[in-house]
Amino acid sequence: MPGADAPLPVLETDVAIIGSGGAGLMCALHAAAADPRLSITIVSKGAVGRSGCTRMVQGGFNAVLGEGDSLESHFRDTLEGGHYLNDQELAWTLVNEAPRVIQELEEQFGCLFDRTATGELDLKPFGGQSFDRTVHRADQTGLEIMSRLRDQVFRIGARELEDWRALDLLFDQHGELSGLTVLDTRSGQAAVMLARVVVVATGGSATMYRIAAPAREKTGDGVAMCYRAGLELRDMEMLQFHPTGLVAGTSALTGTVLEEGLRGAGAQLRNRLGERYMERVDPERLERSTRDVVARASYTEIVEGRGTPAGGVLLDISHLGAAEVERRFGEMAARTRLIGADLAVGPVEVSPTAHFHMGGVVIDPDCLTSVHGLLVAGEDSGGTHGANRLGGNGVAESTVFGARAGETAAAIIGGRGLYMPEPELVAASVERAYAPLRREGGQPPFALTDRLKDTMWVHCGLVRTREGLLQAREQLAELAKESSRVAVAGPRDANPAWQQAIDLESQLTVARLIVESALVREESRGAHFRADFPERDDESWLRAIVVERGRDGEPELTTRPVELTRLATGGRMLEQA
Amino acid sequence: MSALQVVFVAALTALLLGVVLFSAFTVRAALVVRPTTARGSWLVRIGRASNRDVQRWAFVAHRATGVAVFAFLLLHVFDVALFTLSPARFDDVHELYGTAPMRVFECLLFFAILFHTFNGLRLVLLDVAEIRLSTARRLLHVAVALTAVAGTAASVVILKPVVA
Amino acid sequence: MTQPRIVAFLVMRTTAVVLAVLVVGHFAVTHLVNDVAETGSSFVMQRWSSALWLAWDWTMLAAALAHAGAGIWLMIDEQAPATRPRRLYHAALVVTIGVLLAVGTAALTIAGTR
Amino acid sequence: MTALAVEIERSDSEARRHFTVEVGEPTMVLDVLLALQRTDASLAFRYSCRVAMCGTCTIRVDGRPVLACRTPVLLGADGLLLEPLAGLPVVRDLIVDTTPFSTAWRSVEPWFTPRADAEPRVLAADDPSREAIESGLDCISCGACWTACDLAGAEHRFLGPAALNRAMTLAADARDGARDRRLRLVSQEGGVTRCHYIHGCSGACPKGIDPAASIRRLRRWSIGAGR
Repeated sequence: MPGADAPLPVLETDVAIIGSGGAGLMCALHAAAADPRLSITIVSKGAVGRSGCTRMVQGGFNAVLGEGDSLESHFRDTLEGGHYLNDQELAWTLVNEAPRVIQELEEQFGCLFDRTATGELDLKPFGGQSFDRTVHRADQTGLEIMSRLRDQVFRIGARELEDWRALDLLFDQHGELSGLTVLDTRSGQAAVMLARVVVVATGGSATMYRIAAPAREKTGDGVAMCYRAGLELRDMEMLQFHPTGLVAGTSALTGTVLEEGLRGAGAQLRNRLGERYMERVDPERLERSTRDVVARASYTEIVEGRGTPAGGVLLDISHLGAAEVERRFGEMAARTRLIGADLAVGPVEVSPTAHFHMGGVVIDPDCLTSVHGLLVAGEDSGGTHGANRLGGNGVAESTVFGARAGETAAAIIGGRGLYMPEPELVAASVERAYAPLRREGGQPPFALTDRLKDTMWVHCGLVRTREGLLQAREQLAELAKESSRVAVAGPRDANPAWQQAIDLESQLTVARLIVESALVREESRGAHFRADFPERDDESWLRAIVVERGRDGEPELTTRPVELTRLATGGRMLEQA
Repeated sequence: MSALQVVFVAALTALLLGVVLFSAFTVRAALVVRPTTARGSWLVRIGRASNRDVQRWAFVAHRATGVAVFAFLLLHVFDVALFTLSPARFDDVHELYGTAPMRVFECLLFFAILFHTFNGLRLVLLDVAEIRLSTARRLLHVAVALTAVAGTAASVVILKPVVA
Repeated sequence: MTQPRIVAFLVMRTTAVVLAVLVVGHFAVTHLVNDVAETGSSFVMQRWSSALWLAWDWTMLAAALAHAGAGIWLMIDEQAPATRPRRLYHAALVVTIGVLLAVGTAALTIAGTR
Repeated sequence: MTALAVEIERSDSEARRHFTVEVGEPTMVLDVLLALQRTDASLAFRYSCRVAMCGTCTIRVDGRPVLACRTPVLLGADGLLLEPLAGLPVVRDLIVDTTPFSTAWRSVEPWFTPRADAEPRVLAADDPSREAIESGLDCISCGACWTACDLAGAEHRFLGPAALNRAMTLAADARDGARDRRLRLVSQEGGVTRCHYIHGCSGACPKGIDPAASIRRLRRWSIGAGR
């Protein structure tokens, strides 16, 4: 491999931000605002500001801004929706800061959100909420937020490493964080980046499911990297399925989300027989129930044979009238027309789709982790949403915690120097990345990725059992073995197949942690449903499952009681100390 | 043919050649620099150009006709200026304008002027009013139609004396 | 200070409207109202005895040169890199336009004062 | 399933160019690429969101710049020709380097700058500037307009449709405080006087934006502001 054994180039920066979604860019902007002299580097596996999922947010951003709404109400909804598994301090931070972030996005960064004729923010209804509080711009809210953040990043002039992926966190001989290994995927050249502070904001890993919503980049790189570095992860079994992913045959359009606002606006779900099955499952909230409930109801219809031949259920909003659907949900209507349906005039086939990972790295409200100098923000972190995330809380999380990470980075940077990493760590990391290119005779990663997706969908999806999870464990072990034989022919520059081989490593790491955690949680809560333990059990399971890498390299799982610092499970607000 | 007439014809031929070359260059640029029409040779691409591309060809035609008219102006200023030197010499050259080939050239020139005018007025209209893409295309159709009608009518008038 | 390119744009558009009338009118008079064969020196002499026609022709000339000059300037900008040859092309353009304007103006002045 | 002939412009002249792929319905061009990658793992192309929001899968299909994820393959077509975007340097195969595009974008100073006024303004639903802003707001920076413009890629001093469209949305925004400066920026060489009404951009925009109209609007404002 040319150049691979030559000394690696070394880059230096004050703050290295991995990921350029909502969390990454907010972090860059807030770090620069806190201290304009900082050198900031954004490492982005895809196009800066145009990869990841914040940009794909259609629905909107939950924030307490309407008259009559209250922080307490949003907080209560978030915890009810999360089945009280949330880290209440994180959830409280989210709820508290969301209005300020909306204000910043609008007044400082120029986002144009929908407003009413009297100039009030147009707040739309979303699932699982006691109050309409979702700020939006038509059905392309994320696009507006990300485009404006991207423009602001032009202003601060941060160093942008576009199409560079982060490989591993690096430490010096005393265990001090010294930076990370990076790989320029355009040239195929690896490098060492020394950084005083590293912020991990790569997004989640739901792409490891057969039917999945997120962008290509989201393969759990950040979580896998942190796990390898020995950080604690929590709630890994909590992976959200969005109830309404498009069903489009073998097309990559399958799994893409038709947003929650549709259900908020009165869209109905029916099975093949024409039954509105949410009447059976949640007669009170119907389609506006939380995502876990609606997704599982649809899944049940499908697996019990009441779905469409293509394996979906029918979502219908045409009663609003074609013009109104066009106006409010135009992008999605256009998408459905591509596959021969039309949201504006009739029902569209949908299926639950893997969407968001509630689990992730354990952080505190300042995004600090157990490693000095390492911050985690956004979907890579765990705890904010508990066992189920509310629609509209995702983009809120990425921007709120991205901003906090930026401020924290500026605050702690004084205590950090540049430390030389252990050469063995660098060598091992680079070797791992180059391995698929250097091997001969193996297969490219595509078939393994497909098998991983099937395994996770079938055995660790919306409905789980002990037997299924054990099979998943076995199949993942086999896949891990085979993945060590993956070989990619072809050049090292701009080679997507090679990158997919590296992605697969991350996905397999995270998949294993999901399966192991799911095996431990013997109850059903939120996104995690065990057919063999179908009830929620607050008595024994108001606990977070925490996993970290043990000395032998195997995952070590422990449980930790959820601290009810602000709200008791009955819904009683606690006095704050 | 007088010496002056020879000079005039030579200059006009040279300018015409220049205009043809320039037009070919512009068309090529539109096809090769931005091959946004279809596969195949230039001719195939022009042939397959859909309604989406009409304004690209309008731009090419506007440029080509503009340069053509300016090229003629280069010559015309001098042949008219001859009048102040000597009306006789002016008449000597001007005789050519009445010949059949020159009349054909004049018809072509008028088509060029008409297209450049009507399309140019369309562009001015786009500048002063908010006009959508589809309307802009429709206005181009109008400009082309006006050019065709007015140009044909004028050609009949111009060619009548030599045809008759 | 208005940007020179905006000025050039405005010149382009104003002259365009003026020329639409003057050039088409000129062509109509010399080819349609009169046959082109009849527009010899006597026709020109008669026409240039009128101040109106002198003004018409000079305005047309000046507007056409301004219009063409601005247009070709832009074409040079687009085709040539912003270095020496480009400045040369611009200079050549200015000289050409200047010569044409001078010749045309001289002819009209002589004809008008004769 | 129908067999479809696909030709791909590769940067390595040795690499395989002609493929046949079985496609069902519905199939987008992106699905074709993903299928071909299984045949030839060295094929380079990019995509991210697959719902027309990231704007990274833009390529030329039969000469036209389109989003691969948003372009259905017509069954019965006599084959597809897939090429990288024009006017941008090719990295490999269908991947281009979008730096010229983003440099142009950056040079209009695309960031919102809040007005110095004490009270931040909000734009109500019927605020007149909202309509102007929204006409150009949903740009995804996909670069289709850049390729479709005869000027932008060939002549790098032209800022191109997308950057000028962005400048228009800011100049239209009553909340923005840098209007004069931005109008001056776009009035210089490479700015609003460069558009020749080819409308390639407006015809190519996958989001239905009319950048040519935005440029004209921006130019009117530049003239109005005496720039």
